[in-house]
Amino acid sequence: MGGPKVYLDFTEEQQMIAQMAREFAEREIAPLDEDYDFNRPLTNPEYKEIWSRLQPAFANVISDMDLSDLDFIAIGLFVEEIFKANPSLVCTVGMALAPAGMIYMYGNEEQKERFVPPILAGRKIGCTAITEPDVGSNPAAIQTTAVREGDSYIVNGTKTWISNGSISDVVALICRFSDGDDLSMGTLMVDREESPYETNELPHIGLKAFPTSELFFTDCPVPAANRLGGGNPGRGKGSKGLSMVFQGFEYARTLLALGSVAIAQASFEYATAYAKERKQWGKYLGEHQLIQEMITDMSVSIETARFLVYRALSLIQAKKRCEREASMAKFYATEMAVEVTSKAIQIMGANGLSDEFPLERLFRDARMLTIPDGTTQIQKLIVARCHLGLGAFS
Amino acid sequence: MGGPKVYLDFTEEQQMIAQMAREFAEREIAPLDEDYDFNRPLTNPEYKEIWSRLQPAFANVISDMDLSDLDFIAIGLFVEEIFKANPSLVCTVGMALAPAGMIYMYGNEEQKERFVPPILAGRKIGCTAITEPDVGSNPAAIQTTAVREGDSYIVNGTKTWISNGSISDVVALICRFSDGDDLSMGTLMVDREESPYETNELPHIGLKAFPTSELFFTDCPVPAANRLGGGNPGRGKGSKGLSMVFQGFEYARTLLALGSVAIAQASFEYATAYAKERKQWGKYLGEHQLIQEMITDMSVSIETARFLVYRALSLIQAKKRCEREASMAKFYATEMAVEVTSKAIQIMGANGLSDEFPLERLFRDARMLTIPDGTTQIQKLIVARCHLGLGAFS
Amino acid sequence: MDFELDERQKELRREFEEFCLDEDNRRILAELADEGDYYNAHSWELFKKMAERGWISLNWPVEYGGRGYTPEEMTVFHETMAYHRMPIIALILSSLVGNVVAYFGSDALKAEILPRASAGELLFCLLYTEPDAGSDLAALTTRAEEDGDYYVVNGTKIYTSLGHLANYGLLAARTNPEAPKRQGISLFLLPLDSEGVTVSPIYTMGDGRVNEEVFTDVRVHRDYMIGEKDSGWFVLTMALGLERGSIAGVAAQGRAFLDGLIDLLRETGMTSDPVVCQSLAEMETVLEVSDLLNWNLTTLLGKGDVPITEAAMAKLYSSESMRRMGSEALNMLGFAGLLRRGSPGALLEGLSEYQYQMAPMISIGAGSTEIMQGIIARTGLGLAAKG
Amino acid sequence: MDFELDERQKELRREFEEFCLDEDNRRILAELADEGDYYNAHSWELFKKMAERGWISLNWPVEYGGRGYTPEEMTVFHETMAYHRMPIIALILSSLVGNVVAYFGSDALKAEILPRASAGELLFCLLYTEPDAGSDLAALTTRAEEDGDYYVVNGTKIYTSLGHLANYGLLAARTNPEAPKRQGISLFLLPLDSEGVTVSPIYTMGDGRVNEEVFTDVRVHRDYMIGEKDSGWFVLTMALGLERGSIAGVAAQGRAFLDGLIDLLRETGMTSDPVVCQSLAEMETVLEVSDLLNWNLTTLLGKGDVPITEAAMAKLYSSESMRRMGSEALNMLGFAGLLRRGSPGALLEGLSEYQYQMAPMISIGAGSTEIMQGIIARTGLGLAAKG
Repeated sequence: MGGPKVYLDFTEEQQMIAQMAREFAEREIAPLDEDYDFNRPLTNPEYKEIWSRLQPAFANVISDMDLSDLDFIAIGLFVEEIFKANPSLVCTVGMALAPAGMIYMYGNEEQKERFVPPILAGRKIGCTAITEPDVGSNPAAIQTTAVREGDSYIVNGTKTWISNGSISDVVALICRFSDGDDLSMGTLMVDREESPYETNELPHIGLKAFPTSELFFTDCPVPAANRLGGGNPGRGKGSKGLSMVFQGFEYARTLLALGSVAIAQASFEYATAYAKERKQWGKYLGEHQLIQEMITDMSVSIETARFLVYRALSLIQAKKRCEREASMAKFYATEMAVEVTSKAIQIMGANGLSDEFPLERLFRDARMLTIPDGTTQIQKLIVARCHLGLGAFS
Repeated sequence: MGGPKVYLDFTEEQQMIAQMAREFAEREIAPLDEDYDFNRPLTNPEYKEIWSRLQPAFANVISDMDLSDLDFIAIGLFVEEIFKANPSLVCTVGMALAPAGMIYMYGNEEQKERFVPPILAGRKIGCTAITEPDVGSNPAAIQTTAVREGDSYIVNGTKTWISNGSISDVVALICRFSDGDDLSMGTLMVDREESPYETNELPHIGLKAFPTSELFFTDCPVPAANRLGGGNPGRGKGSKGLSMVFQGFEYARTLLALGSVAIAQASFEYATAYAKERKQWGKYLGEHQLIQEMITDMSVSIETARFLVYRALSLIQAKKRCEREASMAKFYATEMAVEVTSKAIQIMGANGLSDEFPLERLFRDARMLTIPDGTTQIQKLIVARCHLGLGAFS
Repeated sequence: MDFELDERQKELRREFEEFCLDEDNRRILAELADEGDYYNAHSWELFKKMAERGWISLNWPVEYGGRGYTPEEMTVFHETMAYHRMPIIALILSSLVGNVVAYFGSDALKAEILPRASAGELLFCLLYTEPDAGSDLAALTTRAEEDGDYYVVNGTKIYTSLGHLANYGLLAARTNPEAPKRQGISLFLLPLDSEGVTVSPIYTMGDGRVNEEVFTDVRVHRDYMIGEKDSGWFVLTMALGLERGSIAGVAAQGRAFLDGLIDLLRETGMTSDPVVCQSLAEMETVLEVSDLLNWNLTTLLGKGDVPITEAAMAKLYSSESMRRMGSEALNMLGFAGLLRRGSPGALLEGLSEYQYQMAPMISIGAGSTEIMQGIIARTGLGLAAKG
Repeated sequence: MDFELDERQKELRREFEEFCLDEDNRRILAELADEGDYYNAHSWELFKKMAERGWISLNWPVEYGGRGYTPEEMTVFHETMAYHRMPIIALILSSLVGNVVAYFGSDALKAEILPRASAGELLFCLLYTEPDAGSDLAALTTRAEEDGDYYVVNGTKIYTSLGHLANYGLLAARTNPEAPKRQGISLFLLPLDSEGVTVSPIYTMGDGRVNEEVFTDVRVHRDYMIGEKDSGWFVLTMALGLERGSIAGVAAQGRAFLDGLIDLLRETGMTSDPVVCQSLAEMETVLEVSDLLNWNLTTLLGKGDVPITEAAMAKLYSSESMRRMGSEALNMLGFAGLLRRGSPGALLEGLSEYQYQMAPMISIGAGSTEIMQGIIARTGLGLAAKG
């Protein structure tokens, strides 16, 4: 009792943005299905081609949003709508652009000038590399090193489960610096052209167009000027690196939860329309009580997850920490989407399994989101820890 | 694959026993509801009165069972049927008689003669005391002591959650002996008349007629001759005490699972009959798909739990250990009964909550069985440990 | 998007909390709890005190002595009372009946009822449910036959909270057996001391008392009719709407239970068990979701919407959450969790045992889970009527 | 009560296992798995080897070259094959169609089909499901109109396993559109090289291939009719009964998956996590229950019963168990569990990723969970037809 309250009381402006996003998705994203195969990882040139098609319309929509006062609720509504149209693609675009945001927040003027425009224009595909093979998602234990040598850092290490890794042109690399007295953790922008690295694609169950890769850095030289938010070298012990990552997690988890809501909503809409059109045993599917029960459960589940997501977004909007709320939204919404897409398949029977209908893809896509940035079990431990005020991990 | 297989292929003789038990329950147990209040703990005189009413008919049924070759399957069928009629009473009777079985198996001739006939005749109410306040159900950590002084043991300690404790005349007390070199654990038969002890009743959520109590022993003298299976004093280090208790657990867990099946079955039968008789929104409840789904789920749950129970019983029958199978049956069946009785209430609506219908009682009774002899969580760890071949507790 | 109580709401909460934490009131509460029934509990002493503060008529129209509280403020009231387990069933019923009388009653009835109701001098009960009608209110068979200025009532109502204490019952009876099921029903505020009324107890899970009322040729004056003849269904629907704000109480009680449970688990060191932590995180989350649903509902009520689907969702979700919480808690607590209040070793003052039994009552009372599913399917999703 | 395999059954299991563990066969299996589709996989090489051993006709009547295996022995066969993930869909279909032909086929058809089918020279598919009929077989609209000694078939069938490889399809078509729905259906064994048959692929979850068959004026001789005209529903029901023994394969595949999962968790030290242990115990238990249901079913089949309810229960329970297992396993395994066979770091040879997708297929194929619930409600519990 007495916790923060939120209700889905979107402003007219926010609702307008949702409407624009819906139209954008219908007009620009949906037709891409005819020209591209989203059942395998996009290639670097394909991405650039698609982005060049989408970018003008996207810029147009974006220009209507007042970015001077970033409205995370509006962004949420926007993402939810476009996510429904093509989850794989939106993930790919989102992760490609993400490093621009990081540079925008933590970079210096020169870095912003060098990296942000090509990323936003889609001339360079970005990715963010945190996870390592033996470390999982715990950023404090990262082992990739950047050792200072003259004007460069020499990078060594392996990253895995890196979204967009194989098609990336530039990596926001979370690593451990060794730079005189400064042994802090932070972020280094690695441009593949000047600092070559190897990648390897990892085929997975869902979001198949969205590349997931291993990254290998072997004595890879990166200009020292590419270090983000380094401030005054040698004084960076308490650098912002780690807290940058943690706050990034909160936002990332909320976005994963939002994506799950969108996937569930898409499957719900499809299955409900199907149930209203299709007859079995002499009446419409939607007239059968069992089907009604499934649909009702689905709608309650989606709606409740959406509340958790927008509550977390409203805290982000208010510049408050939301570790607990983001973790809650993450595990609740991602598990919800697994259940809801599964029920949607059940409603459609064998048609639910066929790749001529979108549900089997949504079911596989939903499953992808329960894992990254901490599994369900880990999110629950975070929630418990926040509430108990003690370390469930210790 | 390749594990032990069982199927519910009862012999004609076993089926006959089930039929006799059903008739016995209808003719002898059901009418007791008119004369006794089973919503509060039975008193010692009430129990004796009831048992003197039941005993002749019971002896009659039992005499038709061939006890020379104890058939645990038949006993299971018998218990399942009478349990359905009055779970509290059957628990009370069962626990009152249980010490007789222990003495029968592990006692010497003199002990059998002294204790078994009065217990079976209902002149003495038995109870078995294992659990202690700070120890839970782990028999290896028992702290109640019996120190040898001349021809007696002096007993000190507290037992809790003891079934029938408050109405007991004789206790099978699991304690730690201190008898010269012999520091083993074992069982002492304590007769309340010659060795007075105090008790305290603990009111609880279900099985309300079935007493549950604390027992207090303060310098309580007990004849040394009352020690069970002591063999040659001073040589008893490897005494059978602990293994007696563990094998007892397997049987006890299976019986708790069986009781859960009976409770669930009773609630299922009642709710199904109700659904076939009662109309709502213009048709019989049982014609509504949602109600059908609940009833179907209930039947599958009960049936599957029954399989697990009789499989464990068949292993006991074959004199095999069944730690894994008993724990599996225990957690599956007790949780099943909680779910099934809850659904039964849901089918009956407000009538399910009224004490004028049996379902609210069955719901509360079902809940009692998830806890004793190890909670659901503990049973699962036992199953995992058995399967993994390693200590999940360590 | 809003996410804090505003200053006035916080101020109100402090006022309500002060009452709940008052030492004397805590003592009365503890005595009441010792009697066993939280769910339908009534304390005249606490009820009078609440009446003195004007809490019975908080959301009545101002012209009838109400304070015109907004839905948001009512939610703050219900959350606070429920969190501290104040017995407010009598208050809810008085408030509800008072509102119905204020909107639909005759002037004579208003004069007879409203001042005494808001002063806490009267108790009311709802005479809706019948043995053979259950959740299907439209199927009710209690008759009220016109006889001059009077109606003659015959029939039986069951599962009535406070029926044995109430002065008046809000009665739904069939006044036109020829009309389609929903169109022949009228509402009365029946004085329960009328000749021909027999009240007998029914005990429910958790040893709460509800009642059965049998009406044999009970004569009630037409002034006691609420609204027009045969318009009962409409008034009932409106009355059900007035109950919606109290749904928030369910989650608040759950929150109080969870807070107590966590303190207990922390004391016993069980919070280091990851299995327990997983379970606590789930409880925490379903409560949070319930809160969000309740506040969404409250906001819509505040805008003057008729949020039928949202209310059904909040009711369904909160009550299912309670069921899970009660059950999970017992699994954690072992045998001691099963002990009744008053037993040596009972945990959380017996609440763990009680919470578990309360869950099915909440799930079935005021529209069962299945009914709520039906409402969402029809109203929210446009699916055909349940068949 | 019985609870061990008898000596002959153990002997059979050894024989079947030997085949599954044969090095050459493992190699073929691995190559097949690399192609991606376990569920509808077919290997001519393994199929021929099985045929040589007489496994296609294990439970055919002896007079047609069958070995007259009992249901118990068939269950041992299916469990063993499934545990080792041998592709036996072709075998199941050949065995089923062979039995149907043996019982109901014309002499000409028996002579044409049975020797070659048991020798593993033919493949079959089932042409039941239609785009607009789904699970409701009685609603099928494919027509077969009499024309002299021939029938002329028009219509579409979908979701046909092996349809692109099969020589014959067991076709259900409407021969009497006037009769009540279930009474106007006949069965044919349609040669798929007939003129007017078009087969096209449909890909399902897990990249398995099923097919759509369109029939345009396909002429089939009356000798290819199975059973009497318009008696198709009866034959279909019998044929469904013959499939029941293979339900045991589901749990056996689950068992193989769990065994592999536990080995993996043990290697990584995760079995010391109590949350993981709880989950493993649940998986272990649902598998055990599936086994018990399967063996109960088998026993009843062995006694000559028609255990419709028991079969529905076994199907429903096994497939729901698979769903839970697949999902729980992914929660334990993290990202690596999502990787496909062939990807660096994929776990359990990609089975964790595959198992999860297979679950809905099992749950929907051969009668969905909802259909099974309906069968239990009607046949087992005497509740009215689903409405």
